[in-house]
Amino acid sequence: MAMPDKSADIGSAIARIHDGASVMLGGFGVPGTPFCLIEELVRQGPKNLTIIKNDANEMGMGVDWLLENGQVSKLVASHIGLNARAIAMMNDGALSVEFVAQGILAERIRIAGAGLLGFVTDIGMGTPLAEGKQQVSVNGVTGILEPALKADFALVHAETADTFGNLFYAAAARNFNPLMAMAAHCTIAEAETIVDQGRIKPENVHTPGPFVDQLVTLKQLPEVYGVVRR
Amino acid sequence: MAMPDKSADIGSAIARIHDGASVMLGGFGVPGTPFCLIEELVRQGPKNLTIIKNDANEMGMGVDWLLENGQVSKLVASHIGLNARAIAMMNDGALSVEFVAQGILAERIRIAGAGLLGFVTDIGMGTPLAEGKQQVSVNGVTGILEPALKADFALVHAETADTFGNLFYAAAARNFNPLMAMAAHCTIAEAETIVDQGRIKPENVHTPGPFVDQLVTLKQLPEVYGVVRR
Amino acid sequence: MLSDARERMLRRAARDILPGMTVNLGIGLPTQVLHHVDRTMAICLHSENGIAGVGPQLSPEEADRNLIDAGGAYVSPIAGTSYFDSAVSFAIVRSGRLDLTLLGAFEVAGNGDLANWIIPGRFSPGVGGAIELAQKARRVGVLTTHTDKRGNPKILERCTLPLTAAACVNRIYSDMAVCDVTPEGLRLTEIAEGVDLQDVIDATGTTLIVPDGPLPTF
Amino acid sequence: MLSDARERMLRRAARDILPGMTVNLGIGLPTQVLHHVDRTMAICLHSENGIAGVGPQLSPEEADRNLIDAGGAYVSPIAGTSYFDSAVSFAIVRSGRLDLTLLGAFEVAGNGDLANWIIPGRFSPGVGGAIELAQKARRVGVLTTHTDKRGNPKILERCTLPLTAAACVNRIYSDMAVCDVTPEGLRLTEIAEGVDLQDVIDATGTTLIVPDGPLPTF
Repeated sequence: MAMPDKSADIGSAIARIHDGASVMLGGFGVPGTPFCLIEELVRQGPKNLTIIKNDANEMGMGVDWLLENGQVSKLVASHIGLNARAIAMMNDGALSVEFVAQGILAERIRIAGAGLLGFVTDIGMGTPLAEGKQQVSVNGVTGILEPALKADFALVHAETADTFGNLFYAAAARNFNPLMAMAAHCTIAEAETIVDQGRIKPENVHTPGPFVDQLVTLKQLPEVYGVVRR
Repeated sequence: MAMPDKSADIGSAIARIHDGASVMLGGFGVPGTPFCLIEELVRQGPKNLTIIKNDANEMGMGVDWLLENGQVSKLVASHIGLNARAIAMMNDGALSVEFVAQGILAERIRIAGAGLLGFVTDIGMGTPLAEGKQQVSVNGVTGILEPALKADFALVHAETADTFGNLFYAAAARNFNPLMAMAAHCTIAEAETIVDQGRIKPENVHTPGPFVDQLVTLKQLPEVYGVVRR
Repeated sequence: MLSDARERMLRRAARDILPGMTVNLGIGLPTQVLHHVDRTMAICLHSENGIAGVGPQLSPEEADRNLIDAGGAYVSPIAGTSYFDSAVSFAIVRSGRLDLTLLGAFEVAGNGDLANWIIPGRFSPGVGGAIELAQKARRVGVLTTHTDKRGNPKILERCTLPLTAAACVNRIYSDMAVCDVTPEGLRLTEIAEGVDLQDVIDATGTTLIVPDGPLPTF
Repeated sequence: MLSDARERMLRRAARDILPGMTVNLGIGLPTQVLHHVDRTMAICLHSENGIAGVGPQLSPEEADRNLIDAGGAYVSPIAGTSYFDSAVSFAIVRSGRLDLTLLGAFEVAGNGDLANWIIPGRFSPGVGGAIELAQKARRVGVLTTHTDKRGNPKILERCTLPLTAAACVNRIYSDMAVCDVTPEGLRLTEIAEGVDLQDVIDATGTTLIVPDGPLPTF
C-alpha cells in the first residue's frame, strides 16, 4: 500500500491563486513565514488579495513585498506594529485592516479548519472589539459569536515534509501554520527538506497529509529566513 | 532555569475525586484508556460520577468496572455498543446516557479546553440529534449551538511523560486524551515511562505540561492494556 | 446474501476508489471493500480514531496494542501514516477532506437520506462517527443488501427510521444493482450479472429510473 | 523613570512570581522582570507564539532562527520546554492555566480596568494577544510609571482610552508604590523607599485607600 504524492513545482502551485483570492500566510514574525511562496506570489502578481496573517512582517520582507507591489486590498491580522508601510497604508485608506485578537484569530481559523461555522467566546466583552458583533447566550452566559475564517489558499512553511504532505515544523515556526493548513480550500506547503514517506515518525507529524494539496521543495533557503531586522 | 515537578502518588491524586464529580476518561476502546487510574477510582469508590468517554469499553474492563461498582449516574459517550452492561443499565433506567456524535464530542471537549463557551455546527441538522437544541445563524447559515463540555477531572494515559507533565501518546492511543487533558479543572495523567525534563524533544510533545496537574508513574502495566476481548 | 453476490458487490464498490483519494470505510461490510482494492494504488485510508494511512490488519499475536482502527481491529502503519487526536480526525471529515466514504445502512431512501444508527426500542448503541462521515464526505456510497432477511426492501421512498443524515448518499451498491441518487430520483445504473431487471424493480421500495437500452453488468 | 526606581519596581514584581507558577510576561518592561527572578526557581514561562518553558535570551549570533518569543527576541529552550500551535497557546491562556501575567499599561483604573493597546488617532498597531492575557490570567499585574512623561497620572478613576479588558487587574507595580484592586477600591499596600506618602496620593488619579500605620517599603 502506498500514499499519494503531492509534489509540485512552485510556479504551477502558485498559478492557482487568482485575482481577488483570500490567502492565509503562516508565520509569527519571521519563523514559519513561507517567504519563497510569497516571493513567487509577488512574481506572478495577482491583485486584490485578502491576506490573513498574524502580523504584517517587517518592512522589506514577506507580507511587505505584497503590500509594496500593490497586491493586497485587505489584511486580517492581530497586529501590524512592526511594519510602518502597513500602518501608513491603513491610515491613508489604501489598505483595509481587520484587527482580530491573536488567540481569537487562531481559533477562527482552526474552527474553519474543523468544518464548523463559528464559536462563542467571552473574550472582548465590554471592549471595543465586541462592538457590532452578534451576541449569543450559552447556558446562561453571554458571549460574542465569532465566525469561522476560511480562505481560498493557505501558504505554509514546514521544516520537513514527506511526499504525501505530512508536515513537521521547527520550534516556534509552528504558530499559525497547522491551523491555516486546515482552513483553506487549497493548501500549498513549502518545506526545507522533503523526505520519503515513512521517514517522519507517525506520532511526530504536526499536519497530517490529507490537509495538504501541493508540496514545494525549497532548493536553497534565501537569507530572509535567517535574519531578523530591528 | 527549571520547570515544576508534577509527580504524585496514585492514591492521593485520585483522592481528589469527590462524590458527584464529572470525570473525563481518555481512550478509544483499549488504546489510551487509563486503566490503572480507573482501578484506583474503583478502589476509593466515590459515587454519582458523571463519566465522559468516547465509549463504555467492553465488559470487564475500564468504564465497566465503574458501572459494575455502581459509581456512575451519568455517561456521556458517542457509542456503548460493545458493553452489554451499559446498554442494559441504560434500558433499565439505572444509567443516564447522553449520546453525542463522535466528532462533536471531541470538539465540545476541545472547545472547553480552549476556554470558549460553545460552537456552531451544521452537523446533525435534520436528524434527531438536533432536537431540542438551540439554533444560531452565522453569516446566513443556520446551525446547532453545541456547548463546551468541561469536567472536574480528566484521567489520561500517556506512553511517555517528563516530570513537568509534558505528554507523548503512542499511535492510536492519542484519541481523546490530549483534548480531555485541556478541558478539566484538574488533569491526572498516568504514564508508562516517566523521563527527566528535556528528554522529550520540544517539537514532539503532544500535551504541553501546563495542562497537567498530577502525574502518576505506572510501575507495571497490567494485562488489560494489552488485551482486546471480542 | 450469497457469498458470491457479496463479493461481487464489494468488488464493484472497490472500483470507485480511485488513485489519490482519501477514503473512510465504515465498520463491517465497507471495511472489506479494501480486499478488492489494488494494493499498489496510492490512496489514503482514514480511521476516525486518529489515523491517516491505515495499513493491513494484523493478528493479535503480531499486533501493536496501541494501534486499532475505529472498528477495533488491529492494523499496521504504512510509509506515510500519521496519528492525531480525535478533534483533528473529525476536522479532516467535516472540512471536506474525505473524497469518499462507504457506509452500511438499515434503510436508504431515493432522496439520499440514510438511516444506519438507531432502531428505536431495539438497537441504540450510539451514533459514533457515522453522522459526520455521512454528512461531510464529498461522496457517500452505501453498501447494503437490496432487501432485509425477511425480503422487505431496504431501499425506500423515504426512511422510516431516524436519519443519520439527510440527502447525503450519492450511490448505492447492493447485491442486485448499483443505483445513483439524482435530482430526478433514484437511477438504476448497473445490474448484477444474472439478475433480472424486474426482480430489481420488485425488490426496491421506491420508483427506479431505468435507462433505455441494455444496462451494464457487474 | 529613574533607572534605580525602575529596577526596584521590577524587583518588587519579581517577588510575586512563586515556585510552580505558569507565567506570561508581556512585551517590554514586564519581560525584564525575569532578570530579578531566582534562576533556580521552578516556574514555566509561556509565550503566546507557542512556547511553554521559555529559556534565556540569545544574541543573533548564537540564536536558532526558528525560536523567538512573542516580542521577537531570540530565546533558548530549557529542559522541559514544549512548542505548540497558536490555538493551543491561547487555549492555555483562556482555560485559566496562566497563574500570572504581568503587562504594561497606557492607563489603569481603580476598578481594575486596563487600557494598553490603542490611542485613537495616534497609535493602533493592533491588539495582539493582550486582551486574552488580561482577561483570562488568574492574576494580572500591571507594571507602569505612576505618571506619564508630562506628570499626568496613569492610574485613574476610570480609563479614558478604549479598554483592553474590564476589571482584570489585581495589582499595580509602579516606581512609587504597590496598589491592589479591591472591592472597596484601590488600596495602597507598599510604598517605594524614600517616597513620600502625599506624593503618591497626589500622583494618583483616583482615591487611594491608605491603611493605618506604617506602610511596608520596597
